[in-house]
Amino acid sequence: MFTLIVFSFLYRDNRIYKLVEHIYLGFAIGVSAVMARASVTSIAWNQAMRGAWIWLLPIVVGLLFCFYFSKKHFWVSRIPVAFLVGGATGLAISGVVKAQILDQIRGTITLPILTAPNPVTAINNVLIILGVASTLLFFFFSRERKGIMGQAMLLGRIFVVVALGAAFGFIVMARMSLLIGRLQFLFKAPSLYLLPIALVALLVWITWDRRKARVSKA
Amino acid sequence: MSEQGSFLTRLGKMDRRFMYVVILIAVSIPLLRPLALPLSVSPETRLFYDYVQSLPSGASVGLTFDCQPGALPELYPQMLAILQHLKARQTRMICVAFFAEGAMIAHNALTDVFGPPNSHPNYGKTFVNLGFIAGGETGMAAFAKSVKGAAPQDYYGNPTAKMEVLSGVDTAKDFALIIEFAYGTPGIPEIMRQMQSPYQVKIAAAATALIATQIMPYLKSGQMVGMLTGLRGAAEYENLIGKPGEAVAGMDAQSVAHVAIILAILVGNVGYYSERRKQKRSM
Amino acid sequence: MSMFGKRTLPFAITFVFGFFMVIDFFFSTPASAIASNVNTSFVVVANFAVITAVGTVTLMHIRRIQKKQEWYNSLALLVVLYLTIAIGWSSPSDPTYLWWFNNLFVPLETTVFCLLAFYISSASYRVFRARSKEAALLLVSAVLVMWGRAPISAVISEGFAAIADWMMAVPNTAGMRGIVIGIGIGVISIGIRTLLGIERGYLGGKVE
Amino acid sequence: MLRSGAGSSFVFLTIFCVILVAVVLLVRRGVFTPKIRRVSQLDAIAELVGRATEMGKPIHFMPGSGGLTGGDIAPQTIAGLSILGYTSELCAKYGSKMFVTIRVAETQALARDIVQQAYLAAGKPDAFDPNQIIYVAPTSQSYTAGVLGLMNREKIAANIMVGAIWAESIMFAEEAATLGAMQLGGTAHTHQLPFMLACCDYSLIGEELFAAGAYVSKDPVQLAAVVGQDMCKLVAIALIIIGVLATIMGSPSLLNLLKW
Repeated sequence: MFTLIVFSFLYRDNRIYKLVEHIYLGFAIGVSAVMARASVTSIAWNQAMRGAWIWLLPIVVGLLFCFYFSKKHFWVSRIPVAFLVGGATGLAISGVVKAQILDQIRGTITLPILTAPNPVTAINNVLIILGVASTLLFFFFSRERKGIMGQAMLLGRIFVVVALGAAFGFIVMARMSLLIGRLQFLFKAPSLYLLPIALVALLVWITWDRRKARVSKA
Repeated sequence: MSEQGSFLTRLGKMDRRFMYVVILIAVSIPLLRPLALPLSVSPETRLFYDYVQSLPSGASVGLTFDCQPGALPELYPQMLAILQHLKARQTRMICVAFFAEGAMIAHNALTDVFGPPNSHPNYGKTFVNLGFIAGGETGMAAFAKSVKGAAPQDYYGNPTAKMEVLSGVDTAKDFALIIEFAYGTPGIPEIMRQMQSPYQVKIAAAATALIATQIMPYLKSGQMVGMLTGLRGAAEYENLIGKPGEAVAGMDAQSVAHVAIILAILVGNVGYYSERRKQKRSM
Repeated sequence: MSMFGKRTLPFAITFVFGFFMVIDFFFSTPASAIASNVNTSFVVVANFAVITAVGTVTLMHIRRIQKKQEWYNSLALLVVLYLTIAIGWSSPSDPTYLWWFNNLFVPLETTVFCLLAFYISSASYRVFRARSKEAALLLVSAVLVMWGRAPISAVISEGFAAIADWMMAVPNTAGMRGIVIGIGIGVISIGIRTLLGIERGYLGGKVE
Repeated sequence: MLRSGAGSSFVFLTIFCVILVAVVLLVRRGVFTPKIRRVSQLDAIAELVGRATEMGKPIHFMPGSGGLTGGDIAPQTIAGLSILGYTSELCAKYGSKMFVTIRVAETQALARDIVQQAYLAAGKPDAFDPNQIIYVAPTSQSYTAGVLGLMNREKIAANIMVGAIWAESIMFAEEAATLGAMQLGGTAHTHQLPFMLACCDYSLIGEELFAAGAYVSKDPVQLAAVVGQDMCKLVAIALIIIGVLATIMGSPSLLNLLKW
């Protein structure tokens, strides 16, 4: 039933959708609060209760978020934020080197060219290497896009566009599966019996809406 | 001539809502009346299947349920197919989630394959649901470093320290394979950084089609042993393990939807060009 | 004190923990045992942010109810919010909560997500016009992959799937890999800017 | 003790750090001034804000739907937030309405801080309203549902979404397009980039997002880091070229180094 109400948003924003939306938001926030509580208890609280008092420390730091609501001492809430930013940044810059840079480079240079099993693979591999290098050039900020550099950047741009186009096509597939899953659910009893009723209701509403629009225009 | 022109131009300016109706109908028809189109198996799926097939019984397989309910139309059929396959292969299944909702999704999937997990005789012996570990990538790092430390209790509140299924499983190194149900972040890049590269554990991805493009390079570079792609991957896997299910049924609808969108793009372009031509002529 | 507390202290915290995580990532030191706990602490601290979420949402909707601006919507939101918390408070594997979650929350999530299918179809229709050479390129590669990946194309020729696979294996791998390496370098750059305090935008802008 | 398999990353991280810090120091000493090409997408922010102000309609800003934990998320969020600072300063200057929607709670405090500081910097601290920063909902879908509703009711004229963005991208882009809003999108999530490129008027692709904060700040020290970023890319390209040549000649030494 909610499915159909949400679908009705596609036609136009409406009151029932608004209500469902609010209920939904309430839900989602509630669920996250429940999860957060469970996680804090199982990780920190239980251990602290077992005598590992040090675990009270993150709890205290976390509680500093309460200062968000204080006009005067708002800055205190920067402390947990700074803690999170520091940790995440540290992890990010150290993890990213291998997985996102070195391994990708390694994957590129191990592509066989002279030792490729057939010429087609060799050409493909040369293309990939060219593509990676020119895409990197495309992201240069300290050079204008002119001259030979500009040509290379253009090639990079082409690779970027084609790659993203292909990705787009690929993603359409994913999105359609979602709709398919939902419809498979709708076509099963008991939702199937609700469908005609809902469709009629929707049609009535649309007709009414159109008429109202026409009247107001006139 | 002018009439045709205006028709074509109108095609280019069609209300988007009309598009919605077309898509809805296009997808519905094959669902109600399957066309039974043939389906080939893509190499990534084949790699995935072969790797699981080669696991000895009793091998520890980690399953990370990193998704939200929104991904279920694609991932749930994959989960069922993979769990059934692992069950048949008699491996250990260690389920964990780095998405809050993943723990419950794991619970649901295990329930569909084994019946209510917590009362199942083999629970804690051959499979376990460790529940949700918060913190995204940091959570992954903690889990990789110490499995039982990051999850002192399982999803149902049982202590994990002495569980049979976890005996000998201390760090990410001790897994024969980790299957990541990938949907967003934390997902494949994070698991690569926190588990694969520091601990050299084998990773297989069961991903939404969307994620698949992003993680293709990891498969090419050999960091991943296989990949299932979206609903299609699920359908192929269902065929490989000989249990065609909902995913296979959905593939026809997929075909029709793709065709509908391609047609829409063509129509849009025809409309656009006829409008442009008209503008040129009037100039 | 005020300057120190407001500016320097948060920055120092960022730097110390950032540096600590980098060192721990590369070296196993006596501090590594602590590192894993610090790691877990991030999780705990992040969870507390829920306080600001629930707090601001509650305040906002109480205000709306007071102003009688569509008070029923706001009331519904707050009731559902606190009911969910109340039911799930004892344990998230509580059966009532599970029912609540599976039968109300999950369907809503999937439904909103599948709106995507509609949006994507209208987007393809709207934006995929061959306005320029670049747009044409984007369009052609998208259509080739879409067609090749639809199982129906195999009925006509296996070749389409091969084209789609080639598109994914060669230009897509190349372009994406370039983008991924670029992002990696970008992450390092912004990360170092953050740790060294060059990029201070995240701590409340430039002025004090 | 160095962890196994981490050697190469440590060496290269050190190299990258040294390059970045060196460039920054040189600029700070005044040895040279960094020059950056124009990034038209970022210049467009002023246009977006101006147009919205003329129309008297609000601007929607989304600093991504990511938080501050997790590897490549936090940097994107930080990048998004630095653009938020710039945008809200413009908004304060022109007196345009703007609202920021938040998905992950821990960014809320930051976003509020930044917007408030921006209004202060523009000399209009009284125009700041904490209710401009709206926490919507925690999951991607509920957030989307909430923001779609908000966009519709507020009749936005501009939509800026920069940061870690998932499936929201296309829905927001489509809805905003229907409302006739101009859009700037930017993310480092490769799977969302196609939509950004196709559906938004302006898009920041991958790395451009991380350079954006420095670009809009016009601060030479920050720009220096962007120049350093380019040099790191040169190192990467050099590695690829040398590596390919070495592989052709059958020498695995570079490969082994990368594996170390």
